[in-house]
Amino acid sequence: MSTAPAIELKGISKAFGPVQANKDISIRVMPGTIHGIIGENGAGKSTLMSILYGFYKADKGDIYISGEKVSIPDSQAAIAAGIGMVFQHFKLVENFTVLENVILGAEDGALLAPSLRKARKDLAALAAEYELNVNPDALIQDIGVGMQQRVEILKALYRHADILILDEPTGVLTPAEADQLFRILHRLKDEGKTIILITHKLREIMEATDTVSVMRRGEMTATVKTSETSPEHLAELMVGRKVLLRVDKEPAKPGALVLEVENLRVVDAAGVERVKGISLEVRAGEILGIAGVAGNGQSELLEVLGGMENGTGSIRVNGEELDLTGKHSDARSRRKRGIAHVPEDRQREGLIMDFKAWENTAFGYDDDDAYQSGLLMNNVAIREDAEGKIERFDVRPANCDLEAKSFSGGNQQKIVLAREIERDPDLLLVGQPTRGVDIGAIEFIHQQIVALRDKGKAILLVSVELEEILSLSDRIAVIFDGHLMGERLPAETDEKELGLMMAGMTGEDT
Amino acid sequence: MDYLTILQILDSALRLATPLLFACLAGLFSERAGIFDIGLEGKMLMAAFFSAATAYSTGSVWLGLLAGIAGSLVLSGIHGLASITFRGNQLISGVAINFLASGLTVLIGLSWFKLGGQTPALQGDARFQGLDLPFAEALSGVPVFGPLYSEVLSGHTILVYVALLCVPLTWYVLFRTRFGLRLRAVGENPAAVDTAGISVVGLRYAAVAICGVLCGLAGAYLATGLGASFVKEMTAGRGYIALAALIFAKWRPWYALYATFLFGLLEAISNRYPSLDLGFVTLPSQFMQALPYILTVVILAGFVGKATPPRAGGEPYVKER
Amino acid sequence: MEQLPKWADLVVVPLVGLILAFILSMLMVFATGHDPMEALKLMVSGALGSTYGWGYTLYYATNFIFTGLAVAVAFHASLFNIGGEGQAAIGGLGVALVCLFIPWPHWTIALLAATAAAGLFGALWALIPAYLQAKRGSHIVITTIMFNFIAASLLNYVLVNQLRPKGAMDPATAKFPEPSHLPSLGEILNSVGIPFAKGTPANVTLLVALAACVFVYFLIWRTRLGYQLRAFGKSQPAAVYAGINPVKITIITMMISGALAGLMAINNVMGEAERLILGSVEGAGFIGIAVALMGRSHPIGILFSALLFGALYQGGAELGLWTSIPRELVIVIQALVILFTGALDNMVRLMVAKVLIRPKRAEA
Amino acid sequence: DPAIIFDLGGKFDKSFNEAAFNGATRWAEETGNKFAEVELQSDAQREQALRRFAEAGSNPIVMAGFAFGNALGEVAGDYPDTSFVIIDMVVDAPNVRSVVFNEHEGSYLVGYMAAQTSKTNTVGFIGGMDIPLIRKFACGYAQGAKAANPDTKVISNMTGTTGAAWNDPVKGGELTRAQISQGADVVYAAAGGTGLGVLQTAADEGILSIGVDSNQNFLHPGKVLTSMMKRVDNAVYNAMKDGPGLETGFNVMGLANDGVGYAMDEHNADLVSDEMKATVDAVAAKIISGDITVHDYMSDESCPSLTF
Ligand SMILES: Nc1ncnc2c1ncn2[C@@H]1O[C@H](COP(=O)(O)OP(=O)(O)OP(=O)(O)O)[C@@H](O)[C@H]1O
Ligand SMILES: Nc1ncnc2c1ncn2[C@@H]1O[C@H](COP(=O)(O)OP(=O)(O)OP(=O)(O)O)[C@@H](O)[C@H]1O
Ligand SMILES: [Mg+2]
Ligand SMILES: [Mg+2]
Repeated sequence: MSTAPAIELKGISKAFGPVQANKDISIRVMPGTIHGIIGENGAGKSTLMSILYGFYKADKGDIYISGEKVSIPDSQAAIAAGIGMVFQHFKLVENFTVLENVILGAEDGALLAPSLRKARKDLAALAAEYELNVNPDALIQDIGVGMQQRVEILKALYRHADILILDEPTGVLTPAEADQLFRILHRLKDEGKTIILITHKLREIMEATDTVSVMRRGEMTATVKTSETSPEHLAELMVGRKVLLRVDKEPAKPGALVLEVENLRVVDAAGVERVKGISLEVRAGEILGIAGVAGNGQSELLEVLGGMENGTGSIRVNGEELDLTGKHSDARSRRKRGIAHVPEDRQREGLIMDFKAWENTAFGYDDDDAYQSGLLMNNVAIREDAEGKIERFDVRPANCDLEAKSFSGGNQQKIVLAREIERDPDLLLVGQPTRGVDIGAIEFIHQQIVALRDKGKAILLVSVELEEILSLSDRIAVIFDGHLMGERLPAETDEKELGLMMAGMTGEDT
Repeated sequence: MDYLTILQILDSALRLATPLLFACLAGLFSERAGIFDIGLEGKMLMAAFFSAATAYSTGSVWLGLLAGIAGSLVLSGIHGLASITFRGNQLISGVAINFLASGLTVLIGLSWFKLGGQTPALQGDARFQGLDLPFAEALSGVPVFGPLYSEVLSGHTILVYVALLCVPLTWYVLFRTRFGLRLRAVGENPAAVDTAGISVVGLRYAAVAICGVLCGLAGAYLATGLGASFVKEMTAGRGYIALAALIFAKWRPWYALYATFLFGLLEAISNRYPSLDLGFVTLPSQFMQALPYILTVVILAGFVGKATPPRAGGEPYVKER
Repeated sequence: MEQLPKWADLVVVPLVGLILAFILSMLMVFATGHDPMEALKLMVSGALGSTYGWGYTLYYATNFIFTGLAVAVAFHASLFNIGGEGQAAIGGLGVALVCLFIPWPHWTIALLAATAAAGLFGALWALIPAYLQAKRGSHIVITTIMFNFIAASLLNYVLVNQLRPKGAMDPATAKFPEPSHLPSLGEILNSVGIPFAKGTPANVTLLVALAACVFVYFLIWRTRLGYQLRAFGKSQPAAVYAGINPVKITIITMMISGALAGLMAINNVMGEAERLILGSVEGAGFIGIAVALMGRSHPIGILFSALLFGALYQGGAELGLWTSIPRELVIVIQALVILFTGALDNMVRLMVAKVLIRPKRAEA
Repeated sequence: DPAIIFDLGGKFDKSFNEAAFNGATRWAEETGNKFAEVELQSDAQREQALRRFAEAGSNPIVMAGFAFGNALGEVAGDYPDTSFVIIDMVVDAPNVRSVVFNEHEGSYLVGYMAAQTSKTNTVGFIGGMDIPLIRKFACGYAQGAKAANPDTKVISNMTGTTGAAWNDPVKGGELTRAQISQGADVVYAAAGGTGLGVLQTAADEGILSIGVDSNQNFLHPGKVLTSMMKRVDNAVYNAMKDGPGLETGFNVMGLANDGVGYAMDEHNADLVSDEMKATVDAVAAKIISGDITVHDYMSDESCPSLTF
């Protein structure tokens, strides 16, 4: 006896103005399975799922849930149909507590107190059942992204979702957090729930899903059983060419000392010490990778080095002392010292999303002599420069008059990288270079970073992706609670050891 | 300054603070839901006119109050249409509403009463009368507290007490009810509300409507509580002061009470001391009149930290572009 | 929402909004028992039908250009300067001091000095709110509102007690000496052979206003300061990442904004009244908000919306002169124009899109 | 036809503009003729309105308010055949009639009455804005009050410093209460629309008030002691009646020629005893005869009886 698919989409099309985000897409997902969706940035994955969740309205097409045609004009209808969704960009109210976020829209009655009481109990039960522990009274803005994602999942479970959609859930998670997420997903699957998982990480697809669909430029190009495919094959389906899934690099040839950090301490605006006496050095021609669970001080480390934050201690670049608190502690002064910085959050910091691409290629370097003509800025020069960068870094679409926000995440990252790498810095600071970026772009970005190293530049890489750290770094330092736990060579360590160090256990303990 | 003077100043401050408090809470509801409103002034003015006009025509201040609220609600509707339905610029809409009210009130007033845009003076039941709180007489003899109760708290029109009650009520609604939770959420992150299956548009209209009702009360208080007729432009910038108070209060109900009371108090003091002889120099009346504003700036700079507005404030909610 | 072609967005939409506003206005004229067509004709021909009308329209427009630019520059750094009213008033004080107490040999030099003084005074009046916002986090909206009131009090004091000539009834300064009188637009144009009505208040300041538009254009889109200011306005964390000093940018932006508002004084104080009168700004600082928003904070947009408001003022004056239509109706018309071209523009856009795009679909 | 130009406050400002409007309306009703009128919205329109009316053939052209002084000075010479009448200001030109009022004299009288009536020996003054004209009112009032009773305390408040000061009855009411709490039991308002709030509050709180410009006794019968009449209406009425060729020159409207005075009617008959009326009339006679000199603030910009 064949059961009806839990979800069936037929002929879904959706256009945003001139952009055809989804073209006649059909898909079937059987109950009790995990279905993966992959595709390049901007392929239309999020759009499709948002339509299923009633966030966007499809221009054409039908939705069937458990064999019955339903209309999902808004999210309320989707929730009623048993669908829950964890968006790529979380839909949480930052200054609300976890509990408040969970009950929002699912309150029982007009007064809050009873709802909160009930939710607190239910949440405790859910937490116990799925190992989804969160502090119900913590404010969202105070908890890490991993926790925030738990809240999103709890929101869906609290609403008794039978179908759970997760859009790039692991983009911001640590390996341990990701592992735990997949354990939970399997639990849910075993309970008969249906899960749709969007991700750029082929390993996750291979490990977690039963079936997988590939999207390209708004179309569904293939749906295959996971057991019958391979990462290489999927990558090719996605990008349309062979993709190198491993970083290909020569051994490092470290040169002179470029960066020396001694006993660096950083206290944040709230008065909490985030970096507690870090010392490290990076030589020319090598990549030092900093591994660590988000929120352990690596962001602050990058910010102080990049001149966005004050600190105490000593930092020397090419033997010269940097100003850590005074007039020359700003980002501009850092750039003058040959430090380039690819920030962790490209949308909040690295780019002005409303600026055109060409304007963004001068961001932070607007005082460059090449960009001036008398009192004015030489927009012609900037634009020419931008066109070159966009071409060399293969930014798509290659139109420097588009605003940054209309590029996909991968291409936004390429713009930032082009700007920073082409400055030919002595020291490149890179934070989370491939977060949310598709595999085609990841390959390119990694190549560029390695190429810069091979030119004899020093690179400090911060990433929560252990895989990335392992494959890019020449040396790895692990950060925990504002301290460096120790250093390893990539060849002599593995994810397991690093994972333990990231959890605060020193190498000696293991 | 003797105790009696202090009491009198406090009494005056309470009266002066009331319209500001209503308007400030009105703005609070609207802005908490993410709709900025610099049209408080216009809505108050509209309400002042319609409450006075109706109270005069019907002889009932209560009908006047309803009409005032209705007048203010119409403008709220326009603001909602422009800024929620059509996702227009909320500031422009507010500016337009202020102009609209200042022109319309006089135009309609001219054609109804032929008194130069003013309404005839209200008498008897067409205006709110002072209420004596229970035991005001009896307690007035009690030292210190007695006069405070009978002089300062007692004897105001009912709207003053309504305004004061609105503070805990607003707090309760915002922080203890489902509606309040959703309202605050929609001002912080409308997408969260939307994906939780709640209508962003509906919530925002509700907030804007509440704003209209409260502005209606503010305007009615001016024309039928404190005053006894409508005079053109009689709001005299109070909507802007309420807006300042709202920011001062960091969008919180109790702080709104303190902020508006502070404004009332400073104005009462400058009323009481039109020019101040300090012995070595006499502060001119202009200085005393500017004093509330100067002190506001000083207090703001010295004691009040950064105020973070609701995150989604001022931005229309756009899903697709 | 459908994408409209750029020309439709820039021309058709505002035009349709304007027409809607006028249809409603004329209904109101009709409701108050007047002839709408006649009123409309009177307004349009009064404002634009003669060089005389232009002389007034341009005078008001000049004021609004300055205050509109002031608001716009601050907006680009996402600062909401509602203090144009006070800054323009204090700018007037600067102009008055310069014109009254320094004997200028020629108006050109006087104009330069007055421009500097007006800008400086306006900038200084914006400095305190800017400093407090940047350093202490005091919300600029409150402080600029407060500074409007404080400016009014200061001016009241200075004009009544200090600068008023003995025995004068007016809370105003004496008339500025002859050499500092600015040539009117009529005089300038007539001297180059272009006929233009004399005796209208539009004056050489209009050229300063146009120069200010050009200046603002270059400042915002062509200079490093403008680049940094816009970046700061769009994202403060990104500005810090780029090494832009938030305190410095806030203060400089607000001072430029204040200076632009202050410059209005050379038009109304030096060019028109030729003395400083109490309350001389007459709400132009607030109109500037509408002008800037409707002009989408772009100098060209501001130029047009300032012209529109100038024409409304002058057309309204003609209505007042020749009909018994109450002047408040003109305020209502202004309100409707702001509403339909500014706040409900998306509604109009939707209507236009329906007309423009549907048929195309059908053809395809 | 004659024309009249109202100042920025508008023709319904509860003050001189409104009085001027009333005078013009009276003339129109009596003669059945029409007059042109305009309410200004901007300072720049003063000259504009003058010229436009002059060119359109309006004659005479009457303007209410001292602020027209400069504009008329510019314009008058260009239209020698048009007669202009300016109120509250002197413009020296052959075709201009300048009408000024001795507000200080009228204010003196009502101040005198206020002090006589006051049981607390405290009287109040509420002005719209601190400008010379209002000081003139206040100064005469204070002198009168002190003349009636040297122990009288005069409290004076100005409403504000922006245009809103003339249209803020709420603040007017609050200032009245502040003065009452300082002991005032008669208040005199010279503050346009704001004054309505003063009179209202005085009536509510059971003290007496004094109206200004026109007869405001009727607003709260039995509660408005009197009104200081400034017969702008007469000035306008006369100007229009005199027609195009009117006699120009300097025209002082004082107590002597009924230009100012205090209002008596059925609404305040019970408040002003015959005895009091007789005293006041005697004082008025002395002012007219010159036995009493009322200090004009504008004469030397000082006020012996009140500090501002
Ligand atoms: N709200 C929107 N308005 C307009 N265009 C949009 C919107 N959302 C997405 N698009 C466009 O639709 C296309 C598909 O976007 P979508 O977000 O679905 O891609 P995706 O596959 O989820 O990409 P990613 O891997 O980066 O998450 C893109 O070209 C994008 O520019
Ligand atoms: N509201 C929108 N209007 C226009 N384009 C949009 C909108 N929202 C998203 N996009 C575009 O859709 C594509 C996918 O966007 P998405 O939100 O999935 O983020 P992303 O590009 O994957 O970046 P990241 O995952 O790093 O946040 C991008 O091209 C993005 O610019
Ligand atoms: Mg996506
Ligand atoms: Mg993405």
